[in-house]
Amino acid sequence: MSLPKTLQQTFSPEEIQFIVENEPIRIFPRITVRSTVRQRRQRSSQQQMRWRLVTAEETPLNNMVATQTTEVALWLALLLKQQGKCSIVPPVWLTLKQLQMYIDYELKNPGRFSDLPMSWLVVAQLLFNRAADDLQDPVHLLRGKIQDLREIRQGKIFQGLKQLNESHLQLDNLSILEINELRPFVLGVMNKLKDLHASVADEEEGA
Amino acid sequence: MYGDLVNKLVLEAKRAQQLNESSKSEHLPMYQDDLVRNTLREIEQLKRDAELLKSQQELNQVEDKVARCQHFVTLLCMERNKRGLLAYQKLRSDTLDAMAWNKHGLDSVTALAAGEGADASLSHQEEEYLKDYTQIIADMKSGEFTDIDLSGSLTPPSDVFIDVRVLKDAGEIQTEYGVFNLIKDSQFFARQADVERLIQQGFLQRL
Amino acid sequence: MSYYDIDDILADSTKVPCKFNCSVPGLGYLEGNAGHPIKKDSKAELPLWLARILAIIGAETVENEEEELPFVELMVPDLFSSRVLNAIKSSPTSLDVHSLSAHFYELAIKWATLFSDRRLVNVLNTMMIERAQEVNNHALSIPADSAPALQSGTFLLTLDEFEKRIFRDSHTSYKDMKSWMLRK
Amino acid sequence: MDIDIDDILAELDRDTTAVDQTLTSQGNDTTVVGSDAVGDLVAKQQAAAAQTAAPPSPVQDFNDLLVAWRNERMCPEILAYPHLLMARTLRRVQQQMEHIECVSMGFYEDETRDAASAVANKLPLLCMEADLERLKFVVRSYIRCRLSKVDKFSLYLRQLDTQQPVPLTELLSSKELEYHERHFTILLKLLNSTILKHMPPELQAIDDNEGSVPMVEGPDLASFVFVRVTGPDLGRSAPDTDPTLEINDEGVRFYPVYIQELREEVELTVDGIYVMRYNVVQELVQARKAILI
Repeated sequence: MSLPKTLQQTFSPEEIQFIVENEPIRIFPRITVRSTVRQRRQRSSQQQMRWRLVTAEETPLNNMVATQTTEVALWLALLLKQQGKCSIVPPVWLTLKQLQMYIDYELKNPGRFSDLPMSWLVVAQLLFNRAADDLQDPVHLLRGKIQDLREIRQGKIFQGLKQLNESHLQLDNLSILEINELRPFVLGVMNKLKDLHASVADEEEGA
Repeated sequence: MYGDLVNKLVLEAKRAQQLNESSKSEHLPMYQDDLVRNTLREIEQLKRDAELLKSQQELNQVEDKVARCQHFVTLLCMERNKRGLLAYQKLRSDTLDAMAWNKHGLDSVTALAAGEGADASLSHQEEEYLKDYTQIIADMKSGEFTDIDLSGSLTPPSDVFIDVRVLKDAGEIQTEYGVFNLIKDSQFFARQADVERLIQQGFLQRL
Repeated sequence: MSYYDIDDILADSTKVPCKFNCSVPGLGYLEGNAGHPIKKDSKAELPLWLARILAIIGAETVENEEEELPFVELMVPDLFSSRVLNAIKSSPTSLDVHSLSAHFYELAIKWATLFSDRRLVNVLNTMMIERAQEVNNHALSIPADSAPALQSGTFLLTLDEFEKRIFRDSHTSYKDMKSWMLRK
Repeated sequence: MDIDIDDILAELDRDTTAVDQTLTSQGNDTTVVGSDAVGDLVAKQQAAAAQTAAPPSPVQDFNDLLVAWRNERMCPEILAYPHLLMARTLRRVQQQMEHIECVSMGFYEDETRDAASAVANKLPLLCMEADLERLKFVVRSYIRCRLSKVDKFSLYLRQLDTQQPVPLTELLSSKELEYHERHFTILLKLLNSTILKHMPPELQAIDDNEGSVPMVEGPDLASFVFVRVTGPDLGRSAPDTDPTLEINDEGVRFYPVYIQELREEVELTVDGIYVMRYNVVQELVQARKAILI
C-alpha cells in the first residue's frame, strides 16, 4: 500500500502540528530587511537577498523592520526564533490569568467546552518548547495550566463518549488535536453501530 | 469438510496481518505452496462432483430439488475456496506493495537481482510481481513528480537542518547535495532532506 | 464488507446449527457422516457461508405446492440464545465475549440481517457502547511502552476481534499523542 | 483554461517594497478568546487576491492544496483530481528549486567577496528551503494517499469508467490513470498465475458481484467523518451570498441536511464541528462549504 495503514484512517500528531504551523502569529523581528526604493537602486548591481516563498506570505518578511511587529506563519516564526532573529508575541490566551479563566469555564460548564482556538494545544506546546523566553509567565506554570485544561477536557470528552450513536455527534470547540486523538475510537465505534442498525434497516423500509 | 483447507490459509493470513500490525512493519511468512495447491485440487474435485451430479440428473431425473441442493453445496464450496485463496494472495500482494514503497522493497529487489531470492519466502510469481511493481513506482517517481520524491518521508518536515550521529562507519557517501564522510560516533549538522535516506538505511541517527 | 476482508472470511466460517428440510443423498459429510445421505429433520452444524445461502434458497415453487421450504432451517445458535442475551443485559462488561466468538459483533450483524432481529440489535447497541467505554479506558491508561495484551488484566482478554481493533487503534492514537506531547 | 506561466512568474516577482495593506489592517491579537486562525488566514488571502489579478497566489494555491490533502485523507471516496491546481503547484516546485539553486550559487560566490552580506543572505535561503520542503511534503503525502485509494478501489474504478457522471480522466490524473492500469495488470497477472487459471472457467472472474459475496468494493459513502462547517467557499465568502444557508429562530446560520438511512433532519450550523456520515455532507464538502478535519 502506498500509504501506511496508520495514516489511512487518521493524521499523525506531527501532521496536525504541520497543519497548525501554517497559521499566522505575530513576531518582533530583530532584523531589518525592508530597504527603501533608493537603497535598492543604489545597490542594483549587488542584489539584496529577498524572501520568495511558495507556502506562506513573503511580503511581511521582506518588509521586516526591527522591533516593529508583523505577522508570519508559525513555522517561519519558529525558524526565525531558532536563528535568533525575532521574538514571538505569544497569543493573548497563553497567560496564567487567561488560562485560569478557561479552566474556570470548563469546570463550571460540565456539558460544554470553552472556545479555545482550534489549535491551542499545538501552539502552546510549540511555544513552550521553542520560545519559552517570550512567554509572559513562567513556562512551568503555563505548562501546568495547559495540562489541567487538557485533563479536564479529556474527562468531559470521555463522559461524552457515552453518547456515541448511529446518527451523528456535535462537538463544537473541540480542538484539532483533541479530535485527532479521539478519531480512531469514535469513528470505529460509530461505524460499527451504523452497520449494526443498517442490518435491520430494510425491515423499517417495508414497514 | 470442504473449505477446511482454505481456512488454514486464511488463518495463516490473519497471523501475518496481526504480526505486521503489532510490529508496525511488513513481514511475509513463507508462501504456503502446499496449502494453495491442495485447495486448488479440492476445487477440481468439487468441479468433478458438480459435473457428475449434473450428468446423473440428466440421466435419471432424480428429485430435482435434492440434486439442486447437492449442486449448490458444491458450488458454494468452490466459491468459498476461491474467496479464501484470493484473500490470502491479495493480503500478500498488499504487503509486497508496502515493502516496495519503503526500503524493504529496494532491499528485496536488490537481493532478488543478486540471486539471493532462492530461499526467500516469496513464490516465484510474487518475486515477479514485486519486480514489476517496483518498476511502476520508479516510473511514477519520474516525469512531473521528479522533484517531489514520492517515496520520500511521509513525516512532515519540521526542521530543515537537523543534528545527526553516525551509527556505523561507511566512509564517504555521495548524496545529491555533497559528500559526507561517515565515521562512527561523529556528529554533524545536515539538511534533513540530504540525510533522510541514510537515516532510513540505519547509517545515521537523528539527535 | 470487502470480499478480501480476512476477519469477515473467518467470521463466515463460524458453525451454526441447522435443520435439514429434506433428505439429500451424499451430503452426509456435512454432519461428519461421509458417504451417507443426510436425512430430513436431521441437524448439522454448518459454517455460516454455507448455511446462510441454503437457508434462503430452496427448490423453486413447483406448480402444485403452495410454498417451498428452503433446504435448511437456521436454528438460534448458543451465541444469541436468551441465556446469553440476558447475560449481556445484566452486565455487558463482565461478559467474556471472546469465548462466545472471536467475531461476535460481526456475526450478530449477519444474524440480524438474516432475521431482521431488532431486539438483538437493541441489546447489542447498548452492549457495544458500554463495552467500548471500558475498551477506551484501557487504551488510554495502559502505559505506552508496555506490551498491552500481557499485563492487561482480564477485561482485555474478553474482547472480540472488533473490540480488539478498536483497542489497538485507540491505544496507538493515545500513545502517539503522548509521545508527541513529550517531544522537544 | 491554460495556465499562464508568465502570470505566475509575474506574481512571484512582484515588487515587495510596497507597504502591504493587509498587514497594517490586521489587529486580531486584541481579541481575548482566540478567534479561528484559519478564518483569519482566509480573510487575508481574500484581501491579497483582490489586490492582484486573476491567477491565484502561491499561498492561495497552497491553502487549497492543504484543503484537498486534508479532505482526501479523511474521505472514504477518491475525490476529483485538481488538475489546474496541481499543474501550477508542480510547476512552482520546479521553478522554486531552480530559484533556490541560483540564489545559493550566488550566495557562495558572495561569501568570498562580502562576508557580511553572505551571513545576511543565509537566513532567507534557509527559510526558502524549509518552505519548499513543506510544499513538497504535502504534494507527496497527497499523491501517496490518492494512489492508495486508486489501489483500494481498483476494480470499482474500472467499472465506473462507463457510468460515471465525472469521467475517469477527470477524476484521476494521467499519471494516476497509468498507475491504475499498470498496477491492475500486474495484480491480475499474479492472481491469474497462482490461482485463477487453475480454476474452472466459471470461477475465474475477479469482478463477479453475483456470488454470495460481491467481489468489487466501492467506497462506503456512509462512513462517519469529522467535518467542520465553514460557510461558502471555505468561509472566504460572506454567508449572505449562499442561498442554501438558512437561519434558525436563534439567528444561527445553518445548512439543513437529511440522513437518508435514518430519515432524520439535522441542522449543521456554520463553524460547528460534527461527526456525520460522509454522504450527508458530501455535497457541502465538494461545494467548499465544509472541510473534513
